[in-house]
Amino acid sequence: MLEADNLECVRGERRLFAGLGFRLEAGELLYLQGRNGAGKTSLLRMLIGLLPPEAGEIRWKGQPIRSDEFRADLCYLGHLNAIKEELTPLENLLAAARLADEELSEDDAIDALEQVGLAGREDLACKYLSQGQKRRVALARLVKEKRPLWILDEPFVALDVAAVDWLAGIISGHLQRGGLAVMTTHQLVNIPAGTVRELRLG
Amino acid sequence: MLEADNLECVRGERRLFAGLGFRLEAGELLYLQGRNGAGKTSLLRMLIGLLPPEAGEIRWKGQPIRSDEFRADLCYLGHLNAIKEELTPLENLLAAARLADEELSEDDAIDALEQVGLAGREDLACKYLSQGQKRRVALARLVKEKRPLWILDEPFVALDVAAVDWLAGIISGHLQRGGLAVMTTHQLVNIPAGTVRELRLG
Amino acid sequence: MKDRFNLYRFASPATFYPLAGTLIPWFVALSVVFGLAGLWLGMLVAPTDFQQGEGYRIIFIHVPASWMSMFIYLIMAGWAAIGLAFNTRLSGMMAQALAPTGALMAFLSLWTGALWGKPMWGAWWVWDARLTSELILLFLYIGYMALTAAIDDAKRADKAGGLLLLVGVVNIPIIYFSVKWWNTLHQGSSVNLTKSSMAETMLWGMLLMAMCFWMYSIAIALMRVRTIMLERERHTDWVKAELLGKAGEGK
Amino acid sequence: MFKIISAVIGRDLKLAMRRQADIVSALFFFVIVVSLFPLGIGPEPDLLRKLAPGVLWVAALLATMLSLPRLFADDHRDGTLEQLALAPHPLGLVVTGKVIAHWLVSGLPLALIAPVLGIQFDLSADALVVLTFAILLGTPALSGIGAIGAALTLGLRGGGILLSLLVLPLYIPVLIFGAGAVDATVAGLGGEGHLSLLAALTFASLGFAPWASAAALKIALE
Amino acid sequence: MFKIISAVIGRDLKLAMRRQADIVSALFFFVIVVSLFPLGIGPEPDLLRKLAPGVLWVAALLATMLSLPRLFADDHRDGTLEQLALAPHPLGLVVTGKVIAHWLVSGLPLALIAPVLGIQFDLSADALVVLTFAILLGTPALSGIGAIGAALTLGLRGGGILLSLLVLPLYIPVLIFGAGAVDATVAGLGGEGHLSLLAALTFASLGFAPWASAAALKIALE
Amino acid sequence: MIHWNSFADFIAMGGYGFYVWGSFGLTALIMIVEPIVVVRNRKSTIARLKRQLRAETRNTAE
Ligand code: HEM
Ligand SMILES: Nc1ncnc2c1ncn2[C@@H]1O[C@H](COP(=O)(O)OP(=O)(O)OP(=O)(O)O)[C@@H](O)[C@H]1O
Ligand SMILES: Nc1ncnc2c1ncn2[C@@H]1O[C@H](COP(=O)(O)OP(=O)(O)OP(=O)(O)O)[C@@H](O)[C@H]1O
Ligand SMILES: [Mg+2]
Ligand SMILES: [Mg+2]
Repeated sequence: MLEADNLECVRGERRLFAGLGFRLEAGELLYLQGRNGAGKTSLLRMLIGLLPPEAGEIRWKGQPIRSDEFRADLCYLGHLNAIKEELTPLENLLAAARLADEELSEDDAIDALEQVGLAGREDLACKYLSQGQKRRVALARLVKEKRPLWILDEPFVALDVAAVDWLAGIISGHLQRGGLAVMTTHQLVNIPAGTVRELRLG
Repeated sequence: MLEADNLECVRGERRLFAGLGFRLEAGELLYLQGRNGAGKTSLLRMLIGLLPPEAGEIRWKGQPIRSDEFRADLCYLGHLNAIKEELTPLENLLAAARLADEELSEDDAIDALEQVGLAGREDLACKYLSQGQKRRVALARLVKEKRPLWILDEPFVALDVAAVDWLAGIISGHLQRGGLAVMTTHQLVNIPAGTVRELRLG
Repeated sequence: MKDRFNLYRFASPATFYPLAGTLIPWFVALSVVFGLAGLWLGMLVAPTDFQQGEGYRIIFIHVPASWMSMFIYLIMAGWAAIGLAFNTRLSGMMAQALAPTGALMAFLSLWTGALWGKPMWGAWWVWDARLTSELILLFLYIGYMALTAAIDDAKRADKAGGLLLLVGVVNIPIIYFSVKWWNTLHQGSSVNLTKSSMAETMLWGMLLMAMCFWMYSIAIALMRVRTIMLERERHTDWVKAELLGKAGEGK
Repeated sequence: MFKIISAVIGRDLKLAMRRQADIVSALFFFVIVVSLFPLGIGPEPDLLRKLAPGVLWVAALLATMLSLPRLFADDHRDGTLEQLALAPHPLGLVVTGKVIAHWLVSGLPLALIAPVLGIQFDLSADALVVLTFAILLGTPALSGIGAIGAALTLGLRGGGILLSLLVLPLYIPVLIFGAGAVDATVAGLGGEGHLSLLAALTFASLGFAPWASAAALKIALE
Repeated sequence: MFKIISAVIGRDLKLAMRRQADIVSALFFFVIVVSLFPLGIGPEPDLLRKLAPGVLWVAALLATMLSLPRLFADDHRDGTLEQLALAPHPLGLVVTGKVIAHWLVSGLPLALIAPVLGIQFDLSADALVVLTFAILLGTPALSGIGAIGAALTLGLRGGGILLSLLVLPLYIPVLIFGAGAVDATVAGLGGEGHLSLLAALTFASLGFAPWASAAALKIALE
Repeated sequence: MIHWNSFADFIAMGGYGFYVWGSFGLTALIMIVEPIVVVRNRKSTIARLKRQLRAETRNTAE
């Protein structure tokens, strides 16, 4: 489904990697590894089409990725949480869904927030949340997410132990439903289901 | 050396904790634990004197902490890296030392940067560094740090495995030299030396 | 097909670099020749203007500089369009190489205009349509340079700068006409460019000086673009060869 | 298409309401700048009447411009912009929505308060009407052109002031026709010509600006 | 004490140099705003000559103000401000250094370019000299007062425009004495009185502002 | 053929000397300084790039 061919990444004057390629099929997780600065984030941004690669090509279902169809299949979660500090967790979830052209009912959203352990904080503006709670709001998107391709940049950062386990479960469920995922993390996390393939940079 | 008595923390309308107290002596590490939103960051900001507690008192060497002497003994490292994106790692280190009224020679600074694995990147503006590399620049301060009290808020975030080990070593060394440290982290980290005391919030 | 191939070949820095290197001396020489001829005609031979006295001789700089400042912006916008359409690396470099010269030309136009205005109109500056447009043009140049300088990544700087140039070039006619209209609506002309019927020598002197400015601008832009090329392409083999081989001898 | 645009407008307006300060302060900036002039120049009514259209328009330009840096910056900093760029519809539509929301928050209030300020400068009733219309017609162009500048300077340090460098020269036609409309009315010539030119500028820039801005945003996200 | 102040100045100036755009753009903002007025008001030299002091001063106020939001914001966002507040010396000294650096980057250049703009408005040589002096004397007060506003609005959304709301009213005395000095010279009355009042304002605000700002910063950090 | 009677006349430019020579002078200055700056810039760039290149080749050789 997701193929990368002969990718090359140059940041500034540094060639981070070259000749990188992989294939990822339904139900598979690509676990990107590498030391700090190896180019993991850069690779992810290439895969979502925001950073044009210096050379090489990326295909989704056999088509180049610069298309609306690809983006309709993609769910990306970066370093940044993409939540508005002024809005409450609930408003954030609903607004994000509307802007991404997805259907999400209020009940579903409340349900998702409960799952990420934010019950009782739906109506508090996000600026008052702790580091980890903000991350949880961002992750709440994944609860109802049906899109097949998930790309997650260090999703476990700032989460406590319980939340890490919960998220690992969510990713497993996605893989079991035939989804694909690409993920980086420096923490040791056990994804219970699905085929995990590793790719080491640098 | 560092004592807290009967501390109470109220954020917004929520009482995060109350009646919290501890004593920390030379060579000891206080390892703060607790789920997301338990109030760890809030407690640390009380300990450094930026957030006035709702009730209770904090003393350093028997004196209340709102004094220049306390701050001369304190080294705090927060969520944020406190580095300037336009400056190079080297310039950042030197400027930080000058502003904190510390002596730091250029050689020492270069040496510290080499230790955190940024050799060869001393002259690259920090905005080009990866997430983990930026964190390493912030941590480079600790290499030459002689102040007795270290307060570290999630110092291991964004670090790769090698860097986590290195930092654990640095903290051990500090404790062995008779320093004190207060730290939070959600990752499992093994600090090889010194007395580790745990405090669980929430 | 063949044309396309050629376009891409010359737009590639590796071929353009040596080509520019051989062309520069010619443009410098032409510029000097035209300049000397123009000065000789304009300063030594041309007669006094019966309305403006000798002061009119500023025209031999003022008009070429004004023309160049406008042409250079158009040329930069042209390069920007090529760059955004075909994604050629050369275009951004050329635009960046031209900008400082364009800004200097705009500045010279203002400076000489001001020095001309004082004796002719009794004021260093009036808010006339032409003058105002030229000032705005200078701002546009500076905006372009500030923007590209603020972006560190060369490729991104080229794209953003190109976009700005195109937006600017769409706006220049609008700005020009709006300013013109604004001015004529307001006041009867206290400012009158009394166009004396020009003596033939004057005309020739002015044209020669304009040629001199053209050649100068081309030469200096080529010089600048060669440096930019080395800087940007330093990881390519041709630059390494250039640096290890003959670089340093020629300019 | 309209669904997306209205989703963006809805969200941005909600954010503006939540911040409160936003709407009120653009307005107060406008009021304060306009009121500074009599202080700097002196109180002669004749002089002030002559200045009024120019001063009001320059203040409107500056007030609009001041709110521009945050048009995309907040979304950029917190990662929302990435998500918008990854949504399965053209980014230009999103920008259109944001431009409209920006105008509703920063342009429209100016038009509503302008007559009051005009009275302070002793403008005639006719002139006040034309002034209001002119600001109503011209400010959307300011938001549109401004969006291009905001997108180009996104993420650059010193962006706010760089932005003004890029945008103010492009605002000049709006300023000239806007102030011209009022001036012409005061002089008894009728401001219709200027007003229709303003309308033309606004339409052109609203059609063109969102797509240019979207291209600039993609560059900023690379 | 001077060690700390000079360390802060040194760092801030280095940052300004690194960003390049900063210095140049505050200046060009000034130039552009000043040039907008004739476009809004019309080119009659007599009218413009009367306006010149007011317009130049209002533009100087705005240019200074535009660069204020970033006075502490960058340090706040990246955590440096916390570190500065935790350093073992009074925060007021740090702020003093930052205010001086701010003036060097944003006030001084205005004073240097002001005579050129004065020429565009056809001011006399005397008036030009007084104008330059007035701006030289007045801008430090703008930086000082501005620092208080910047500290108070730190970290608030919509801070930029809220800031202008707080600061502009406080700038009014500077505006009045500054423009007054030039006006008095043009009218042949001599501007010394105004200039000495300006100097007094500047001294007072430089002595007072850093400590008020430091207090405000501590609140923002809580 | 030459229009001027004396060199002093030429310098005086019929009373407009300041304005005419001010224009020509600054233009000449700019047209001399600009190429010098460009050439200098080029030389220092080449020197820097050479240094970097040498450092690079040394590193890879090791
Ligand atoms: C700062 C002041 C001035 C500026 C910015 C300025 C700008 C310009 C520009 C942009 C042009 C080229 C326009 C075109 O070819 O259509 C031009 C041409 C010219 N200017 Fe100026 N000018 C200034 C002052 C003056 C003064 C004071 C005079 C004479 C009294 C003057 C006389 C001319 C003449 C004769 C031309 C050539 C006209 C033509 O070829 O159509 N300019 N100027
Ligand atoms: N303009 C530039 N000049 C030089 N190097 C650059 C430039 N931009 C980025 N880099 C380098 O590219 C790398 C960025 O990599 P990236 O952010 O993808 O790392 P990462 O693998 O995600 O690291 P981390 O684990 O720390 O998040 C860094 O080594 C950085 O130094
Ligand atoms: N104004 C407020 N109103 C209500 N609750 C607030 C307010 N400000 C902060 N809080 C709450 O205070 C807590 C902040 O805690 P803090 O940031 O100290 O958590 P933490 O233990 O550091 O968490 P993490 O592990 O996620 O970093 C959160 O639960 C947050 O919801
Ligand atoms: Mg990363
Ligand atoms: Mg925390």
